[in-house]
Amino acid sequence: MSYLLSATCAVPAVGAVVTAALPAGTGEARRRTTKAVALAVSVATLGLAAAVAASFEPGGARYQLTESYSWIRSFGIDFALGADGIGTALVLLTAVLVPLVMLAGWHDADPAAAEGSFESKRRTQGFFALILAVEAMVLVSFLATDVFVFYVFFEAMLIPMYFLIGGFGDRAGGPDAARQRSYAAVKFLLYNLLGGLVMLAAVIGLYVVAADQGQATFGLPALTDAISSGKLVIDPTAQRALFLGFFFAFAVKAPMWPLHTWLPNAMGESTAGTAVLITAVVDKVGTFAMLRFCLGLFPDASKTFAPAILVLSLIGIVYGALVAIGQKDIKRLVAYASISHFGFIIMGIFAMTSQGQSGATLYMVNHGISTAAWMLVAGFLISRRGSRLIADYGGVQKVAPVLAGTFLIGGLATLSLPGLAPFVSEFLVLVGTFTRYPVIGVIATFGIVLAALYALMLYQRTMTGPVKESVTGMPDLKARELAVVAPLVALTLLLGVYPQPLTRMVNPAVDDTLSQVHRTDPAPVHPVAANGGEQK
Amino acid sequence: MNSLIPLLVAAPLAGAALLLLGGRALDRFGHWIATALAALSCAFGLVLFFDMLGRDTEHRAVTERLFSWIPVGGFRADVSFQLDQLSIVFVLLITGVGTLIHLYSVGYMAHDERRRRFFAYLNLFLAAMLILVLADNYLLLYVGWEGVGLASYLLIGFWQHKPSAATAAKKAFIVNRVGDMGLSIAIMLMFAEFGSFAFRPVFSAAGDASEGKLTAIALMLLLAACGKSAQVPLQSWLGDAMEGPTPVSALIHAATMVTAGVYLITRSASIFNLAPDAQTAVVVVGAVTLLFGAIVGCAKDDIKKALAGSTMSQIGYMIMAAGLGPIGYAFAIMHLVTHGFFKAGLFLGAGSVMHGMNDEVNMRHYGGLRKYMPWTFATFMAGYLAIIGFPFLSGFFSKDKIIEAALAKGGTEGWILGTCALVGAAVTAFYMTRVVLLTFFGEKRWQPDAEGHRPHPHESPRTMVIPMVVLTFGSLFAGGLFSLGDSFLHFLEPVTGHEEGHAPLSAFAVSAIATVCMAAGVGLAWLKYGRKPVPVQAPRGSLLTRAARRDLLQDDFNHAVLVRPGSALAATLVFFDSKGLDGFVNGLAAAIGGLSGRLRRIQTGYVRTYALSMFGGTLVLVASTLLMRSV
Amino acid sequence: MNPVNYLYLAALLFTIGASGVLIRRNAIVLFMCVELMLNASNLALVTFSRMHGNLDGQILAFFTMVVAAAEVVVGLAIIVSIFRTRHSASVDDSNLMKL
Amino acid sequence: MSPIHALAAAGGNSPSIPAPHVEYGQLSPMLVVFGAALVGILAEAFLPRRLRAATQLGISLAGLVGGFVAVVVLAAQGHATTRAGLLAMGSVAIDGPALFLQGVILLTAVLAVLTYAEGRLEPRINGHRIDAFAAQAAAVPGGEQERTATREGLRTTEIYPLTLFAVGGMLLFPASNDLLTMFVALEVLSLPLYLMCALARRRRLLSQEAAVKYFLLGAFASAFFLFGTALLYGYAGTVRLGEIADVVAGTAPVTPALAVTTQNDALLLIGLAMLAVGLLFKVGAVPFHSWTPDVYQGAPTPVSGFMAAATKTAAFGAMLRLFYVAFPGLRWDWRPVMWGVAILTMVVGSILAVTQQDVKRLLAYSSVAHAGFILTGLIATDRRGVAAVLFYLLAYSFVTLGAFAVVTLVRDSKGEATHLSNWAGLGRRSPLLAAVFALFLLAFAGIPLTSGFTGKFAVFQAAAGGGATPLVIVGVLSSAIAAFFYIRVIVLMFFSDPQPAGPAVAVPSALTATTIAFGVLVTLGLGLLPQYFLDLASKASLFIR
Repeated sequence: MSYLLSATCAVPAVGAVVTAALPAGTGEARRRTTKAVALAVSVATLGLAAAVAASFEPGGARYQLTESYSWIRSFGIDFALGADGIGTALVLLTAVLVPLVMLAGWHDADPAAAEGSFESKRRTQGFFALILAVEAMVLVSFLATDVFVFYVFFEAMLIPMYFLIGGFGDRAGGPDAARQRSYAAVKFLLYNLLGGLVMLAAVIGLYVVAADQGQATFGLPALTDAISSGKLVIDPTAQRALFLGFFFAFAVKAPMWPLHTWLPNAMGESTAGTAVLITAVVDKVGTFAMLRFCLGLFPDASKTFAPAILVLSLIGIVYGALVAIGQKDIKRLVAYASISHFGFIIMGIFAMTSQGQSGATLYMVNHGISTAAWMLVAGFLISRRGSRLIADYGGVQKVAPVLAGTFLIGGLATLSLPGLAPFVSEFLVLVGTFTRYPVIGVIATFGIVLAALYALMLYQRTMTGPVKESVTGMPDLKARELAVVAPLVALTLLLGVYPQPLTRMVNPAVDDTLSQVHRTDPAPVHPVAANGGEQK
Repeated sequence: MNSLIPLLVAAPLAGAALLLLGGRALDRFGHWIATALAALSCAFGLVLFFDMLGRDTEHRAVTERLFSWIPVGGFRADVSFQLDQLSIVFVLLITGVGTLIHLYSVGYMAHDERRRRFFAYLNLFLAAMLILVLADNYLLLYVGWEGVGLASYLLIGFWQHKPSAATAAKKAFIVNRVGDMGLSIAIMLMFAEFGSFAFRPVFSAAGDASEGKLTAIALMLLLAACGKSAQVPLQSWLGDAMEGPTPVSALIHAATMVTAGVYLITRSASIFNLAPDAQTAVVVVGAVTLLFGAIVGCAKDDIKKALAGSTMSQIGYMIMAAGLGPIGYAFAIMHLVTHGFFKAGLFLGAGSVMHGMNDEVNMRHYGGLRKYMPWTFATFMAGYLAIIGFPFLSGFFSKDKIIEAALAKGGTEGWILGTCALVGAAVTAFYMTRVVLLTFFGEKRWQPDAEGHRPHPHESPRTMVIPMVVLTFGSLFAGGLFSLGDSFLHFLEPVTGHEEGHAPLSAFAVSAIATVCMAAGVGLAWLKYGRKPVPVQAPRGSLLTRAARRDLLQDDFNHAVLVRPGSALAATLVFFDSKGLDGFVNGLAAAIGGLSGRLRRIQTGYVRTYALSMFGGTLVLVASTLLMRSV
Repeated sequence: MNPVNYLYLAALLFTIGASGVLIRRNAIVLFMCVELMLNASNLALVTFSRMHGNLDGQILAFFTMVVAAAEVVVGLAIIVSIFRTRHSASVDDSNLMKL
Repeated sequence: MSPIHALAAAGGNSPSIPAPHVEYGQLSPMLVVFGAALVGILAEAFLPRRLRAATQLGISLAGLVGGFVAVVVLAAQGHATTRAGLLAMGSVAIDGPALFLQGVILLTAVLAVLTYAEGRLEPRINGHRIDAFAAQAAAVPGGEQERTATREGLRTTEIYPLTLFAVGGMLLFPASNDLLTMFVALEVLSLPLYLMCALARRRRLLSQEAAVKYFLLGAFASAFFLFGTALLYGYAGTVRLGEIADVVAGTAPVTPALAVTTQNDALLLIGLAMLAVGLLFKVGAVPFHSWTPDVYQGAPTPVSGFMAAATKTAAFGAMLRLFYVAFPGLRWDWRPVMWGVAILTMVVGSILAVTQQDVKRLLAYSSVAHAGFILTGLIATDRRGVAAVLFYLLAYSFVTLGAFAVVTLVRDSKGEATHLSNWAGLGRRSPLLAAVFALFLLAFAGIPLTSGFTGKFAVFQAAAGGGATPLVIVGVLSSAIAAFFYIRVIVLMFFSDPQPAGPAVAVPSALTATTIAFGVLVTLGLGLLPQYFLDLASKASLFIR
């Protein structure tokens, strides 16, 4: 039994504790050591994650590098970890993003003069410790192969996230920023807590049902095997109820229309880095869990509800984009764009085709990267001017061309321009959906026009036109900020041109999931003799 | 030898990357790098061309597969290039004209501090356009398709500090997106139908598919073509696109990118041939656009916009030809090439004029420039004669062929199309003559510019003149060259297929009529603008003129039908989101709070109330226990 | 005589006591009403003890008296102390804490 | 047959009453505690003032720890499982649940007593350390007598023996195997508590009011309990839980009298209901909860903590025994009713807490809600349910104790600053304390990786297993509501700006610190590695009859 996975989760966890325990103090030197330690930890985690990806064999078993330690015998709970293609991809994403987020938020936790004497001396320590805590919990939930373990960390990660949102806003808020922020934080927590509690009921229900049939375990592989082998039969009504219980939690987390309203507040009020953590990392746990748990555990119910869910996600795609177009606040615009994107992800998952689901998985990764780039640059912009309002900007490209350029790239990635990573995933999702639900697929393609609208509108209004006096003398990206953006842009291009490393990893897992729900891709009407691109 | 194909793309791509990442260090000589790389790509193209000519007909098409791009289940997208007679024609046009325009831009953009970036974008465009024409499957084509869209977005909006430019750029991209939607749906349809979207398998299997499916695919492709090639109803962006620097207008919005739609339709011949309804749609679009563009061209005083209208109309010719099927494809391409030459030449000329007139674009402020910029005048005239189809110049051959083909369509349809084409020819002659007269003839109507500098017209630097001269040759002789023994036709035939149309009139008759129409147009223009002096302020003009000045109200239409309702919808949804959905959530929280506030009242603080609640509770408990037993 | 009548009496007493608690204001009286309820229970116990012919009930009654006595001690202590503070034994006066 | 029956059978004319046989060994936990209580009284009577506080603390700790050791020893000897049995002529049952709960109660009491002795919080009065309790309970608030008492730095050391008596009663309560013993235990644990409520040093009016309310309502409730006892006795002719069960099941030898009384189920059912009232009052279930907020608020905070933790534990123990030993046969009668009570308790408790402005009242309402959650476990009516309830009580006791201990530390010039507005920005000023309190709140809210979550999971799982799925759903929804106000406090502490003249956080002595630390330890321990205690609970989940 290798300890690679547990190490990958443990390093940030321990790092969080260490960082929190570092000597307090508002001195610049103290802060720098704190940041350095935290960054080092996150980089180490990245290394471990890379090791996981490296030692993962695409062809091999569904779950690899598995570990299992008995945790709560009374409830048949093991602390079981295992990496499958989907999980590994997302682990990589997380591990890549966290150091960048830290770097981007390097000064976000420096005590603000405004908060003066009451300012806690441990602010910096707290900020970076919380980020690491979130990372650790997210990693566990991506790797957990035990329903209970997943649930526990799925829920627990809310708390550090909550403190990140409520405790550290960007400095662009209005007079009642503090109130807005705590409102956003509470909203985030209550929404997700409600989802989590409903899921708790479902988790318990699942255990009871399973225990009645002699499968008293939370082990995901065991359960899925029992289900697909017919050893464990959940009667349709119960299965639907349980599915809804799970799905509700994930739909809130994802977030899926109409349960999305917490996201704009949370992303709007928190720092750009935190916003990225929310939309690019934490929310992915939701969509990831739909793919792994909803489909794996409740295949029939998933199929029953798939059409309804597809419609909701379709609404989400169009709705999110339209509302984004109507936004006045940069970060809220990005948030609604994300809602639209999550619509695509969920649609891909429940189209139940290999293209759809591989596309959805790639989408999670690519959306993470591209939105991170877009959001972080937006954050840099906002931190320079101290306002989130689109109207306060104009002609930035004149004074800060690099910033504008990277912002444009972020926007182009968001509207999934071919050649950039998001295009691959978005097109896969569309094709995957189209092959089974043509109408939905066609309507969804309107999303690409709307995406172009909000992305380019934002760019046009902030970056082009005559230089507003409010932005004159705005400095261009600093070295640190470039260091944040460059890898993201590079990844966006790389995965856009050569996504194979991901697809090779993801495809087998997706095929396994599809076999769990007993679905196969619809065959073409008039299949061509020679396969698509294969002509030497 | 095939390994050269990727290099075709790689060279300009490398240039773009180099210039964008290179930073200020490259400001001084970056543009020369870009030009060199464009030329290099052109050289590769020529090598490949002659290599191809060296092979016999059925071995001319070659495929170069680089790597598998997106493999998921049955979905296989490869990065794989296919070089056949059709694509090589485009390769040569793109790289050739591209190189010339790079050269021209060296002079034109000499004083722009962001020149390096401009050339980076130009290179980026070349790369994307080459991907578009070299792709061997629709998805890769899509990459090039949107790539050129991006390049055009960047270049139209190159002078971003001008709000008009930024808006025009965005408009172009978004209108194109609508077209792209068509392309992506077409690809999805193909995948669902054939399990593939690569040219060869799809075309080979096209026969099996139902006509309905094929029509759907074809119509979606047509939508895409309309977007890229500024055909009705997606034509509105091309006029505004003239906000970009003139070389851009010449290269992208005249010679190459806008003709991509024609390429797409021709390339998909095997699908269109099996979907007659779709073909009808294509010819209708083409015919309508050729008149639409021509009319707009007549009314514009902005020289570039006039030329833009002309472009629209000329592409209308090509689309119509392509819609005619095997009898038209080759001629569509032929006209595309010749048009590439003379329209590029005309734009460069226009640019040169503006260059000399402090970037004045209003033709009513020109006049009598022929003495001041002879080279420009000469080359412009050549282009002019070519486009109006002056006998035995490029336009003459290519356009007459299309008219013939239109008539050859046969029946009323044929007559209608033929008439449209002929009318178009006449109108073309009219507006082009108008341009020439307003610009180079008549008395000076020069006006001081915003800063009050009076213009001092002068001939442009050599870097700008040379390309114009070179293009002139194309404008003059390309057509003749291609038609010598129908060499061009036979060269393309293996790809596009060809069947002789049987026009109700003899070729000579057609040419004669066309020439007469042309003469009529010229004459009319001379009567209107040649004889009497031209007012500096545009007269109010007839209703049609006014409509035409406003691009026949296309923007007003879009604004009324799409933009305003759209933004209204967005606003409504924003409200609904905050007040509706979010309101519901907050309302729920408030409701619980209120309930709590109400329930608190029972906690009166009086012992006896508490005792009462206990007593009541007891009674209820007892009662319900008894009840449980009785039921 | 049928012992059941004693039960009715007991129930009556208990109810009187309970309603006394609900309607009277004076803490002492309230407390007396509680005592009345206890004694009602005692009566019931004794009756049942008789019906069942075993002594458990009577024993219970004795215990109850002891407990009641203890309760009186504690209760009066509290009530007296609060009376000395407020110069009133009305339970309605003491509602500083509410909601 | 108990000697009483023998007597009755003998027609009452044989004077020979055989001496009852009492297993002192197995009763030792209670005996030790009661003994310590008596010693405490003597100390109170004979020791000079200055020595008392320390001595009393010593005695109490000795008694409680001794009791705990005794419990552990008994458990080790297997009295919880194999050698579990009925003692003292069958009036006391020492078995798994009894010992488990006695252990919990004793530990809770130890920690509570530590907080009693905390002398660092109040400012010294001319050299005398003073604690949270009235200088002289008998003195009129604000009167001359009180002032002198305060000046002399008097302390109500009686609190210690009182606590010991209460603890003794609590130990007996879940172990009592007949209704008589249960009633006595109930009174023994209640009467001292009534007094302890009245002993607050500050805000004495509130304190006295709390006492009088608690006393009157408590007495009212016990009257119901007693009448219920009477009716059941009337029905079954016995007060032994086991024998009652037999009669209900119809397995008991039928005497003519029984033949008559068992005709009348009303006796049985009404009796059952009234007993339930008595117990539900103690656990603070709706609609018998109204005393909780007032009493918790008025009582001295350490006492509130002790009551909230220990009383609930004892009362639930008794309830479990009553329902599982005496009325398993009536499951179908009482379960639906309990469903109603549980749902009402969870929902009303959570909703009422939402708008509270006083920390102690907030905790009171939260304790009501928790009573509801525990009831769901009790309704499972199987061993898993018992184990779940036991575990929940363990987890809950220490969180509560810790939370109230934290409350004692947040003070301003007028003593404890319990109004929520005073807690604004606490996290900025003393992050550690705020973090600890936040941890406790999260445990109350049942966030994973805290003891609260494990407990909630256990009871809900038991309930679902017992087929009470709707209860579980109501449970999760009301926990969502409950989360709302716990979160509110956290927001207040961390995200809102402190008031300029806000309260200070007193630095406690090792005593309170120990309590809080222990609370944190248990909260995290039961959250992260609960297996051992879950095993313990499930081992101890079998009632002897």
